[in-house]
Amino acid sequence: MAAKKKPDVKSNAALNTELLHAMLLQRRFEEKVAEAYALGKIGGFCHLYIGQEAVGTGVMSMLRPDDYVVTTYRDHGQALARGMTPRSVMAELFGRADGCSGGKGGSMHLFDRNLNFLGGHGIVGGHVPLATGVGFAIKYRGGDQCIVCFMGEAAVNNGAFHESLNMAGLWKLPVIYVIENNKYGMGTAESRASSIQHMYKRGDTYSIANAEVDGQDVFAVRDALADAIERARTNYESTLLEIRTYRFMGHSMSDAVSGTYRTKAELEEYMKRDPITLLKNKMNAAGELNDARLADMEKEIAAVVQDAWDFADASPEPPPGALYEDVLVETTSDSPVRV
Amino acid sequence: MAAKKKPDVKSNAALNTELLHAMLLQRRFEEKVAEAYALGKIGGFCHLYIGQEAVGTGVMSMLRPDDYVVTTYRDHGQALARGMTPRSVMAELFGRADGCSGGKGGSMHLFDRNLNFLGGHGIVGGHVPLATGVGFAIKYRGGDQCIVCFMGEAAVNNGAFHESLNMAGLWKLPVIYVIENNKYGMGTAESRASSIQHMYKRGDTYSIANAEVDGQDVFAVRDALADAIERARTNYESTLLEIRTYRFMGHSMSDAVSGTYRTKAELEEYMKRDPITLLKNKMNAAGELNDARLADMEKEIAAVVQDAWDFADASPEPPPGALYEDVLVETTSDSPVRV
Amino acid sequence: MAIVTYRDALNQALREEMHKDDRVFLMGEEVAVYNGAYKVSKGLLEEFGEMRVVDTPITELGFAGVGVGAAMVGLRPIIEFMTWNFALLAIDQIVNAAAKMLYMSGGQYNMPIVFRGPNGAALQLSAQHSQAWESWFAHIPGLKVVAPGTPYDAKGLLKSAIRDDNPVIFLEGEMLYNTKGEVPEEEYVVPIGKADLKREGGHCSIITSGKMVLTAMQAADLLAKEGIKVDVVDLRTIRPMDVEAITTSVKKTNRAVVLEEGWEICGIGAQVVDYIQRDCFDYLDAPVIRVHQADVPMPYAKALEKAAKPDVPKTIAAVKKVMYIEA
Amino acid sequence: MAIVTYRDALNQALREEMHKDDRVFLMGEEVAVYNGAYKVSKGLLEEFGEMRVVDTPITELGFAGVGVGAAMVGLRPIIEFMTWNFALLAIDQIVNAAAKMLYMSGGQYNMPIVFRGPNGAALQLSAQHSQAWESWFAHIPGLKVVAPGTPYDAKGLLKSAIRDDNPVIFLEGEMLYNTKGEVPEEEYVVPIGKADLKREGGHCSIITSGKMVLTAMQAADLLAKEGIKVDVVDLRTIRPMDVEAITTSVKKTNRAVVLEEGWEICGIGAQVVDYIQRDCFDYLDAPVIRVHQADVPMPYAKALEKAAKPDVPKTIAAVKKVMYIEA
Ligand SMILES: Cc1ncc(C[n+]2csc(CCOP(=O)(O)OP(=O)(O)O)c2C)c(N)n1
Ligand SMILES: Cc1ncc(C[n+]2csc(CCOP(=O)(O)OP(=O)(O)O)c2C)c(N)n1
Ligand SMILES: [Mg+2]
Ligand SMILES: [Mg+2]
Repeated sequence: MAAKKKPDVKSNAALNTELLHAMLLQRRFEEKVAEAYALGKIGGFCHLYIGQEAVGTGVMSMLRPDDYVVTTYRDHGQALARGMTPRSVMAELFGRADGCSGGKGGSMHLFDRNLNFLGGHGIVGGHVPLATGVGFAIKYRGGDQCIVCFMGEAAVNNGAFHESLNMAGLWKLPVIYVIENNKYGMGTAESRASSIQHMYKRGDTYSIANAEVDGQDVFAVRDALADAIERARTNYESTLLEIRTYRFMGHSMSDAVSGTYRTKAELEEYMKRDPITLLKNKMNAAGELNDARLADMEKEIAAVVQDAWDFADASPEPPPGALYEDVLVETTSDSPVRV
Repeated sequence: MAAKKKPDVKSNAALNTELLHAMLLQRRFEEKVAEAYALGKIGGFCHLYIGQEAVGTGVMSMLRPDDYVVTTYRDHGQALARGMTPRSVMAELFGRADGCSGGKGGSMHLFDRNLNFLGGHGIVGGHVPLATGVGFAIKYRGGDQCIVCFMGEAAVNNGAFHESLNMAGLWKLPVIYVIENNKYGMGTAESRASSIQHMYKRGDTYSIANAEVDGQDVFAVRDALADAIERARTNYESTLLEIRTYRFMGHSMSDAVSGTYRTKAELEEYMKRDPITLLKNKMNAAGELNDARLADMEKEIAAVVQDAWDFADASPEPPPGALYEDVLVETTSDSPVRV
Repeated sequence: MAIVTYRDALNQALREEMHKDDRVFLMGEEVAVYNGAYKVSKGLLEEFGEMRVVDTPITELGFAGVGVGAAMVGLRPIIEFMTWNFALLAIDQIVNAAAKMLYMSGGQYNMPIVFRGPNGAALQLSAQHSQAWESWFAHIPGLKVVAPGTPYDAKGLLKSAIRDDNPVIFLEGEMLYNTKGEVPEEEYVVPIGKADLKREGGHCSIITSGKMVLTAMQAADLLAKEGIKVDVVDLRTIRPMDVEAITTSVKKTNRAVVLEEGWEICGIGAQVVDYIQRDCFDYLDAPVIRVHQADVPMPYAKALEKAAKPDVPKTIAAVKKVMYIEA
Repeated sequence: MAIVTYRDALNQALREEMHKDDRVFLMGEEVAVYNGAYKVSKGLLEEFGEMRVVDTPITELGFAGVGVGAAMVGLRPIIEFMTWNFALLAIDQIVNAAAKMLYMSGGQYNMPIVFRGPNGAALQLSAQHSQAWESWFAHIPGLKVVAPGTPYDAKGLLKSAIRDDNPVIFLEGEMLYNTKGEVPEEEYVVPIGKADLKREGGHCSIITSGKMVLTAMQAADLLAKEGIKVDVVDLRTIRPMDVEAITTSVKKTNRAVVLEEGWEICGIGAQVVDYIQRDCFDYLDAPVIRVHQADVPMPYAKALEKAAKPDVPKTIAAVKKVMYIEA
């Protein structure tokens, strides 16, 4: 698919500062999460976003509030980038009543209805049909929103992906499928799981526009989104983006940072393209940032993250009665519904 | 994928007569099946192969006895082409003890272990992973067989197809995936179900060789198979063939021949390329066939098919005790196994 | 009241609810152009257009998930499985997405979706096409499971299911589509969660649902001729189950037979037995007996298939056995 | 005897059987290079090479079917699901292909395949990752279902499962992998289909399996201190179930508690109750009581999760209740 002419996505100091702030917040938040996990404040599976911040940040920065987002278990960074508060995310990770999912979802299942954040989901590939359904609903109602569906590159081999893209291509739905290709699905390198090298090309067999994007460069991500969003809003067309990135941590908190499946050398090589460093350098070069301003930002973020921790720690456990709540609702379509 | 140089698949009178015989047998057999179904001798779902005979016949004519075949519910013609007797197939359709599956499988589940005919299967797409597993087993044992997996064009949209081809392309397995594109999945035209026009091209995204084939021309099918078989035997490589054909009957016995989803005119247009007529014409032109010889062949086949009916009709119902047999075997790997 | 087939009763329910609420749409294989594999959706494409009556590729996992996604953002999908056998491919979406979304999201995303289609065996469709899944779905919290046995219940329950803000598994029967019964002209619904005492006897309770309601009623007729009068408790909804209706009947009759279409092990009957022994322990005059499919995959051959299926004679035998009457 | 973890016991079984029979191979996500998500397959890649220890893409439906196909032509696959939660995607292959192939083919194609992996809840993995599927698989004729609770049984049953010519669903427990127990140095197998009376009491029977065996044993210890002595019947195999072992115990104790990890409705416990009321009707001094997961998707929050799970206190309370002892 030939890419359309790039819309004019300007970079400017204020925007760049915002982007940097968002990415730094995610980074420091995740570091804090790791700390809390080590202390047993957070349990279960916990997948950090460190190294991939430019993807979620770039994507979210292009969306409207009435657009939709759905993602995987690796959802903390994206939740923050979408505007969920560090407090509500941290409280969820702590399993507390003030968490964004009332403490019932945990790390893998962050939801925020007010932000059209349709959840982190735990089954690889399982949320891709949901995104397709949201795209269907948008078109059904004649709206001009879009939905972004984040997934790891390993999800692309799953049948749910294929079935979804076929429908999206066939029916023309405003879905932006974002593959975050961080090179590994747990311990399995992309090339050991996927029979195609450049997976964005899979779009071709679904008549879906597609492109490869540098995921360490937040501006490249924004540019790609601009194209995709235009296709979605104006023509109900889907896009498949392969955004190449890298995770700097283990797959989850129970996985070593480097292990049998990748070398420390490889990791170090990729860490040279830390998306935050790249943005900082750019801003430094443009005179948009200096050490003092960065230090201020770090300080402010540290406080925000600490506040999130304190808030989460003080938040009560969900009451015992919550166990049996939210299994079913009592309402019917004759009762008021929340749409 | 560039097609390799065509091996020399000769056409000759003896071979052509064999092919014609095979195709005519399938045609007359299926006509008899329709009769038996109308009389209530056959029950359940029953999908005829009429119009598609050149595909199964061409494919089977190229295989070795130790190769494998697996297919869908539309399996009568292929079973015969593979060498199953009209008696054992008809008896199965009649639900009798002498049927190839002991009367337990019926029309959709013809099996013959002696012919490596691994069954008709009823879940669209469900047998595609099985074929992939057989390919894995062949390679595991270092053999040089191949497996042919027949499927309808509608199966190609299913996740099982995608997952299978990804593994076959990744691991290099000797599987020949044969899409019989008869333009419809039940009442749904290909273009209403699939977001890609030339579905053989899907092979590209799995690094699997692929080609489009005229499925009404038994020689074209044979040529395509020759290439595919060579890839499988020599390099453990898979092939995806889209063999274009047409079904002259309804989807199953309970579906009208033409209906809301296709016109009579379209049907008649396609029936002009009846694979049997095409072969007859060719043989006539080459002086390999004349009316008398054809009449003899028809007569012989009519007798064979009638014999199959009589045999099936006389075959006993499976004994009541069979109900509880074949749920589990009693053996373990310490006991003799049938491999 | 009009006499209407089960098929047409469902069709009426679909049509009426689609008129009432334009968020309701129908999606599945062959539901539109083909008018439904079993013609349940006949005429709907013409009436509501292709955005609301949607033919899908053969991708159960995918289109079930499309329904779930659409339901999350406010539509009210009805997802038709051509048969429930094929829904095995979509189990992950039904169980891991639809049933859990409300809970995982802490109450934010409810799931007004209906999954429907024919369940269980028809005639000689053999092993892969003859499966009854009620006990599987009944196992899952977050789902409602409905299995109407008559046209009246089919229409009334489907309307309730479509209006329900929870995911409802709606189990029809290919063998029921042509059956007829009274259906009121005027609007009505049948509430989810309420059993129906389809026949009042007193000597023994037959507890059943779905396709087996007919079987139970026929057995009851024949038993009545021998002077044996049975209660037929039609569960109608399998989850949540109307336990009170069961125990009320059993406390009166002191004997129970549970009749279900599916397999024995961990079937619906096992659960009903558990409810009965728990609540009617001191009332039971005999162990509860269950009638169900033979514990084998469904065979194709006609006589074997018949032997495998629960039926009227087996039900009668069970009632007599539970009443200690020599056959 | 050596003291070995449940994980290592499984690893030994895999290694020994792979040595014994080169048709046996292991396939699944992360089983090779990563040594297994839970390290059950540690060292096997190195020992047996990449043709016999095979990492797959995340395509449960596909690779389960690859196993089924390979089994049809004479290999003996062991398919690992990283957890059984993900096996929902492969249900069609397990149920419609593996379980039915022998029957549909009239006895021609048997199915020597093992599907294995951790089942049920670990700690705070929330709704999509904390499901116990034994009752679903037990429902299906054509499958065997095994759920060992100790290292000894795990090793012996896995060896039996690998040698079995039928499809075996092998349910392990993430929470069990680190538990330790005696495992003989010499070769042994544990037969499929035989329960084990893990503890002899006499006042009440606790019938259980898998992960819950530990819970039952701990409850039994505490109850013993109060003078209440229970039988612990470890089913070990869930399908086919050793009904005789259950009824023998209950006929002796006249009281039963069924303890299972999964949900209540149509759970294993329901079936066990049915067997008991059928065969021990005149022996029972009280209704059978069941202990199981709360009828909700598993919540993440620690305290809620604890409240949702069956545990020692709930088991003790059930035993006392069935014995009419005030708590
Ligand atoms: C269907 C399914 N199979 C297996 C898993 C276990 N699992 C969780 S994450 C993961 C790797 C996914 O990799 P990728 O899609 O690349 O995403 P990433 O973790 O790299 O962000 C696996 C195998 C799962 N959650 N769902
Ligand atoms: C998973 C699944 N969904 C639906 C069906 C019902 N069904 C049987 S055949 C068929 C159409 C298949 O079309 P195609 O693959 O093109 O094969 P053809 O019948 O044309 O040979 C459908 C929808 C099924 N058997 N399996
Ligand atoms: Mg990845
Ligand atoms: Mg077709």
